[in-house]
Amino acid sequence: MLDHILSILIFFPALAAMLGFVVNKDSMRSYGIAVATIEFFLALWLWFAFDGNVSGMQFMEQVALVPTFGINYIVGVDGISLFIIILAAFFTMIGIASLGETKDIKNMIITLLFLQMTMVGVFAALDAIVFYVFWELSLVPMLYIIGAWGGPLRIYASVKFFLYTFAGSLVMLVGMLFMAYFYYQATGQWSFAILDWYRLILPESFQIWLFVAFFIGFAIKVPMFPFHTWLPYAHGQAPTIGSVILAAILLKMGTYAFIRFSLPLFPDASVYFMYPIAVLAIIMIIYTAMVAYAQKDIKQVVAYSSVSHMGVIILGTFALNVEGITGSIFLMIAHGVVSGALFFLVGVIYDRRHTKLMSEFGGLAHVMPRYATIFGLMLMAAVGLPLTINFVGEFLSLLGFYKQSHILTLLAGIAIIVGAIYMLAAYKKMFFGEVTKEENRNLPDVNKRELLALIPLVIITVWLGIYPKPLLGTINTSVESVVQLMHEKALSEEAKTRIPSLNILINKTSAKEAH
Amino acid sequence: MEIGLNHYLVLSTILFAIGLVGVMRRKNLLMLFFATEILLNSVNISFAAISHYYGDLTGQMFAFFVIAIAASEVAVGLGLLIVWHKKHNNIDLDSMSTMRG
Amino acid sequence: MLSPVNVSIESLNLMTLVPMLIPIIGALLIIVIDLFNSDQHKSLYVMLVLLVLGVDFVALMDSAGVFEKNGTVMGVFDVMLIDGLAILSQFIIVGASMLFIPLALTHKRFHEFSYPEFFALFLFMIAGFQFMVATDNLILIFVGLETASLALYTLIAMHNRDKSFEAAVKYFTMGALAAGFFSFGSMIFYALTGSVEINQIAAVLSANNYEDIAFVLIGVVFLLASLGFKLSMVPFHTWTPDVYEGSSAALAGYMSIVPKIAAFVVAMRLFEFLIHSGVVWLEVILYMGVVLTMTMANIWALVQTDVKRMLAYSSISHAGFVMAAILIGTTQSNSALFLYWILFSFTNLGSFSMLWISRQKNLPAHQQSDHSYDKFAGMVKASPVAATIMALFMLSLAGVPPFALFWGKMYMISSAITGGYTVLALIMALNSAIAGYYYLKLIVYMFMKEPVVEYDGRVFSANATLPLKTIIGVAAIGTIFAFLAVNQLLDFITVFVYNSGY
Amino acid sequence: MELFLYTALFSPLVGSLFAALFGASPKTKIAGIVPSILLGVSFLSSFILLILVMVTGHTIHVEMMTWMATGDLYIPFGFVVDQVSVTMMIVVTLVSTVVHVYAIGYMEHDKGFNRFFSYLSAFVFSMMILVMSDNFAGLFIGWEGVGLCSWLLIGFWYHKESASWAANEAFIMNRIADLGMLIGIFMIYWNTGTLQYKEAFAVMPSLEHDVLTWMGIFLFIGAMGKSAQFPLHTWLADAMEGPTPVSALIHAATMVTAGVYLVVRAHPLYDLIPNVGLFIASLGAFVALFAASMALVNRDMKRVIAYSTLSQLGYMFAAAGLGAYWVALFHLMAHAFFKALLFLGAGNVMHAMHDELDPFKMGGLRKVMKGTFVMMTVASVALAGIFPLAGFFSKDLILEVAFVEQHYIIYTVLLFTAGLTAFYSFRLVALIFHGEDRYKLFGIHPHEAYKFMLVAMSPLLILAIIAGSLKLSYFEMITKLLPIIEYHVHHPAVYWTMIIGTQLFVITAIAYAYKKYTRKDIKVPDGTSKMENSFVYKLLINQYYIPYFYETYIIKAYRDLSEVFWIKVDQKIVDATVDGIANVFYQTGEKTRVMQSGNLSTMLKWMVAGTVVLLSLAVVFGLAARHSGEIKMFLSGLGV
Repeated sequence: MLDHILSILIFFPALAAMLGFVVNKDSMRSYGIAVATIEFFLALWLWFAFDGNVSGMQFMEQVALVPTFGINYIVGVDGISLFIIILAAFFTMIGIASLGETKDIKNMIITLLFLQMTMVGVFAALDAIVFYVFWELSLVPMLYIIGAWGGPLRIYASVKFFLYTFAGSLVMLVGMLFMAYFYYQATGQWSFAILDWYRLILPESFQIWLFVAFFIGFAIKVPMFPFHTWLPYAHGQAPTIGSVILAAILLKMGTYAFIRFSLPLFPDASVYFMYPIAVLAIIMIIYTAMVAYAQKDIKQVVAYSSVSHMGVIILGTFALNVEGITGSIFLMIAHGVVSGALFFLVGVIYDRRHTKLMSEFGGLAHVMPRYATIFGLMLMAAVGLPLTINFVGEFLSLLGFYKQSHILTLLAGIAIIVGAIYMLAAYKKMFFGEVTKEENRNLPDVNKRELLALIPLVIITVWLGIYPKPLLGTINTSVESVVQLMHEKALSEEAKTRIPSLNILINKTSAKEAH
Repeated sequence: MEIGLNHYLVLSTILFAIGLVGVMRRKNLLMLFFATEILLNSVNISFAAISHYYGDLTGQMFAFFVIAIAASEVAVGLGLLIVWHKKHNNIDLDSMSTMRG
Repeated sequence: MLSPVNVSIESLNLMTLVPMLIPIIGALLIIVIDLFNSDQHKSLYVMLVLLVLGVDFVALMDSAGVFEKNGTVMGVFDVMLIDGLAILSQFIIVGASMLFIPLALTHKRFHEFSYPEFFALFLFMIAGFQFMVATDNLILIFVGLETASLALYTLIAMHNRDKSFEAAVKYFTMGALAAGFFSFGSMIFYALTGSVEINQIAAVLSANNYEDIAFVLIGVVFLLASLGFKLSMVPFHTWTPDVYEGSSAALAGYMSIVPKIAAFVVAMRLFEFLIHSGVVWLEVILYMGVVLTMTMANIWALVQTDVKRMLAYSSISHAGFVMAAILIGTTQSNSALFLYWILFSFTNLGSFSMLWISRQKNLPAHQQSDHSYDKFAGMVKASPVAATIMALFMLSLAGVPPFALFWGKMYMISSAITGGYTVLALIMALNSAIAGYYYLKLIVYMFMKEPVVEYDGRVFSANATLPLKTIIGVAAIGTIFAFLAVNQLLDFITVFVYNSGY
Repeated sequence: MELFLYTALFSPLVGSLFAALFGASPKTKIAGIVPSILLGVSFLSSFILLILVMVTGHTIHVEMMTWMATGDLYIPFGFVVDQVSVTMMIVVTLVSTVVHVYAIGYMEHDKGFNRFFSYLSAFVFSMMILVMSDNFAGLFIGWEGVGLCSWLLIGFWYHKESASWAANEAFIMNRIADLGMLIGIFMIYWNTGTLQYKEAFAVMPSLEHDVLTWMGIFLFIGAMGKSAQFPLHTWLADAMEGPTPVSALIHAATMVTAGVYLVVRAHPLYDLIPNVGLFIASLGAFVALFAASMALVNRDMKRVIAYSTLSQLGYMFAAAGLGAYWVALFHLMAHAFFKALLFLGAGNVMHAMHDELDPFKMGGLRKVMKGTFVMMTVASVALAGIFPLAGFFSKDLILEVAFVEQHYIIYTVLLFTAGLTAFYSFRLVALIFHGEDRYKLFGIHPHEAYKFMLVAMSPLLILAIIAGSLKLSYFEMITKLLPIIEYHVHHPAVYWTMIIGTQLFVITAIAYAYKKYTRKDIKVPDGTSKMENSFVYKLLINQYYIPYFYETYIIKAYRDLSEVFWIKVDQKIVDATVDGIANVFYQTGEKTRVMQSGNLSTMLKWMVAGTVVLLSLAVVFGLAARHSGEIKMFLSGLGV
């Protein structure tokens, strides 16, 4: 069973979703929780069986799909993708478990399970087309979640989300097809297997064009400035569960893809574009943080803060060294946990008051002390307080990038200031002061169902903040091989110096297995 | 003046142009059909002439087929025209614009 | 004094005619049956047609076997040309027709199906298209084209509504003009080369090194105009939306597939040798045509309020997309064309059939047209399964993987890249994004809007019967599980295209 | 020994968590008592460690576990007890134990009693991490941890707008500085390859001077935030919104001195870059004067003490900047004792006066609050630096340092500041405890604080008195780690002149303050007196208009810019562009759909038009092909 664990992880939720059509409406919640829990334990089993000392792909499976054209269903997992897969399973589980009173709950759960398939699929795929399939497919359930359960502007938001991402990824598809064509020219065979592509060394000019093509797809997904405007709408309109999954997992697809595709495939272009991207990342960090500060709606604050944090992830990725990339991967997980939790928290208050405007609140700390405490903790995690999960990632990302540019790191570091400004201001508006609105005086504190989702997140936030080693070690191993690969593939002198050599032997066997 | 191939071709082109203008200008469906007939028959002249010029029969064969097709077109076209006329009591092109956009 | 001609029966290779003869015989059979015993139920004719087409399909498989063994076969005074393209396109023509004809077995009674002539004409039309693709003789192409077209005009008109007459007249008139263009174009080539066979024309032209390039171009212009009309390339497309709107949804779906594949094959035969001989002008014009067709059709589709009309524009756009294959002109692109079209026929026929089963007999008072978007608002509440299937077709048309059309799109874009048309590849990709909007619009209406009028679920299957549902099921399955078949299809198509020299 | 280390470190955490358990339940004494006891335990352990370090001269170093490890980076949770950290541990645990016990009384009637102790103990834990860590990352954990606790505690009474505002201000200002610190840490890592103090400092001498300079500057920026140095000083005065025990512990004795600790800890670095040291010293001297001047006129008891703290921090930086690290540390310690005492005394007064802070509304309190009166007077004497109290030994030493190092400007400034210090301290004492009972006008009935609170304060009182006598033994211990530099004015005549002169100057200032503020006709100022309308007074009472400047030109500008970014840029430009692109397509569709007029005639015309266009293109192209040679010639004639 372990040989096929990835396929099981991918398709089990989809199968369960199909069967879910038969399940009675009233039992649907239990069914969803059961399925998601099984999936989560499968994911944990994957972690358990995963060998953290191996840098290459593990649990690889390969099935021919369109062999004539080099498309095969190849899945595998390494330290980079492992934890995001687990995170996806985890968030689906607590997401379903914490679903409140929702209309059409059956459709919602079925959609979520389909979404889970696509999420796990994206992170496990080792074939560009399979990756693309899941990447695009993930849009559909999300579209439905936003469009069917969202706020007043839900249709605009969902369509914008879909089309924007769709347009970007089509450009990416062109890039992928080009890449495959290069591979075909070089070897006489079509292949979309990423591990095959890794061995291809492209001339710098081609790298640059392809990098741009991939970049557009990824950047919209991340979303990077100036492609970010779909996100506030999507978050603003989506139901809580949608926002949570979107922030926690879907956005990570973009940053993950940078590490999976852009860096190892185009090392020279990565170096070439390092500064422009870093500048974009810094604009993302500071500009969106300022925009977040200007928001009136708490959910928009969290949404923009997401963009701001993604900037740090991008920066860490383009540090092009082990510290930075490891940091950015860790930050992906951290940001998933923290922003997911923040969206949950916003959902809690929305369920009670049906408004997200901060001016409607104030003094909630009196009324809902437990809620205020958890919110405060997550807020501190979001501003990157040490010993919370976010700090590890942010610290490493910035540390890594410092090697590349001092000034830019200094600018990016402003994140810790501006982040504190909008977060604290928002917290103050909502929780401090006297209770001014009569409606708020008798709000119930977080209930058991909500705690079920929040407590695990709190635990993870603190636990991984204090003891990130189990993750960092595994991530590190895989990242080292990526960096070494990049160094070896780099053509230009500058790239060779920018990307450090680690003098380790990368595990070539995994690449060979692809054939 | 000897009449050569070019003269036939020019005649044919002129007729074709007349047909085209007719197709564009006519608002009466029946007249429009006439214009299309002119189009097809202008081509027939050329085919016959070229066929003669090359001394093979292909062109004439083509011309025959064109004639045949023109005839069947007339059959179908007139059928449609009659039905339309029955329903609307006119055969004006401008009356046919319920579908647009 | 003509010298006697000795022609042996063997050298005529009459077997090449069999696939065309079968539907003709079938059509005659239907007429004969009607002659002796009218007032037969339409199901008899539907099944007869299906049978005939089935036989035709088997005959085609036979030809395919012959082609695989012996390669291209000429026959009947070298008029017939049975190469890979001919066989592949006939497969599509016959296959799509087989998917179409059961759609006649509707729940509501429609005028056209009560006439046996409808079925006879249908078979004649198929024969016409088959002739059109299985020859490189301009005369036969012309004859096939006109046979099919005339039959088609009649089929449209038989729907017996105001709009269908209007559609038929429009289609017919423009078709007549296009016929004029075609014959004029053929005439120019005949004048230039003394031949009406494409092979010969190509040979002669390259032998005299394209001396009269200006006249060649003029000839190309006329042929392009007439084929452009058939393929509904901008600006020769204007008939398409009106005709689709005027005809029944089922027939509209059919029209978006079968006549076009026939025209594509002709275009391939005509234009590719020109492009390969370095007629840059044609390349430029086709490039512009492709881009214009794709983009403008997409843009017009954006603003439609009727789903059928939207789908009409979408079909134009898809045709433009596929037209790129002829511009690129590599084996991969030509294979992509067939792959695309096969996958497209499943999806598009499926989506038109979805409109077909929701068709009421008469237009309800609150509706502007038969299939306005408003009608589908909130469909998921009334009939979730139908809505899901419709959404599936829309996603496939938009090119969302892993549904059928994605594979076609991907392969097509890849062929553009391989052929060196990178910018074109990008334009194609971005057009898919624009197209996403209007497909999405329908999904939005079905899944996210509240119903305008409270329907019960029956509205969306007003016209449904088991055969219709079966066809939709087949289309849906084909759409979803296309990825399993892509490899075989691709292998098969590539062999056929490659061995035909394209 | 590790046991003591861990006990010292983790007892406060346990205390904090214990109190947190009662976080949501109603106030219970136990939530205050247990953390206090645990802090006592922590203090005892620290004391044992101090003895150990003093006696044996050994230091203790443990690595508990790995925190982060990736690439070449390796950061453990490592702790070191050496002469410097043990000093800080003693100061921290002692003052916090006192403050905890005191707070049991002080916070008695507060709803958030349990919460308060949880935060306060958490603060102590963070502070312990800060001082005990053996690497910069660990230091940063503590650094941010104390920042968090400071935020929580300043904003403890969160229902007050001013409190939560002050909390946020403190946090954000500290964050600005933390960025500098973070960059400093990055520099250290990439230049030395490690963040462990020992190894990093070992490599530093071999680094380029520029690099070291920047490193020093960035680390110092971090220190400036925590220690509220100019221009990041405004938060400290506003932080007085927090409960008074918090002010005593965090904003007087411990957290604000973390900056000094950092400079002392990084002395191997600052030794290499004397220029930066001089800058630090100059800034310190400036802040000393600057803060003292603001304290002169302020009418908020706690703020006066806060400015005094700021001023004393300036002294410490002056010393540290001049290389006299041990002197800085010594003053830090002495200052912690008497300043905490002063604050706690002020807390008693506040309680007595029902949270009235304006000393002009008090007066004559010595009659009702004997104990507090004695303690605050002693603390003020110590602060003023009168022999033989603690301040005399530590502060005069700093003056000597400046003198010996021949930085006469710094010396002069510091000397002058000493006079100001004496003046404002006794202005406060005089206004509160002497003169008429002005409070009666406001109908307040003051009472002395609980006995146990006074008892709790007594260790500080004793230390404020005797700390100076520990100088020699302390010197002996600390110089095992810090550079041995004896600052002695070698000429006895000069030495004695300086000492006596300073003492006289200070005493004069005290006397003047007494004379001025014990008069019977002192009234609550109402803004009409001549002095209050003088420019200098206005400048000082408005804190040199710096908060105003920040409010108008930074905070407001930031807010406005944020609005602009959101509404003008994000919505009107970025998003509008995206929607604009979509709209272009849509509008094109709307505009051109008229092409499809539905009229057959038009359709036919389109077809013909298309053909004609193609034809003309073909003709042009054909002609061009036929005459390509001529065209080329024509074009070359045009010079194309």
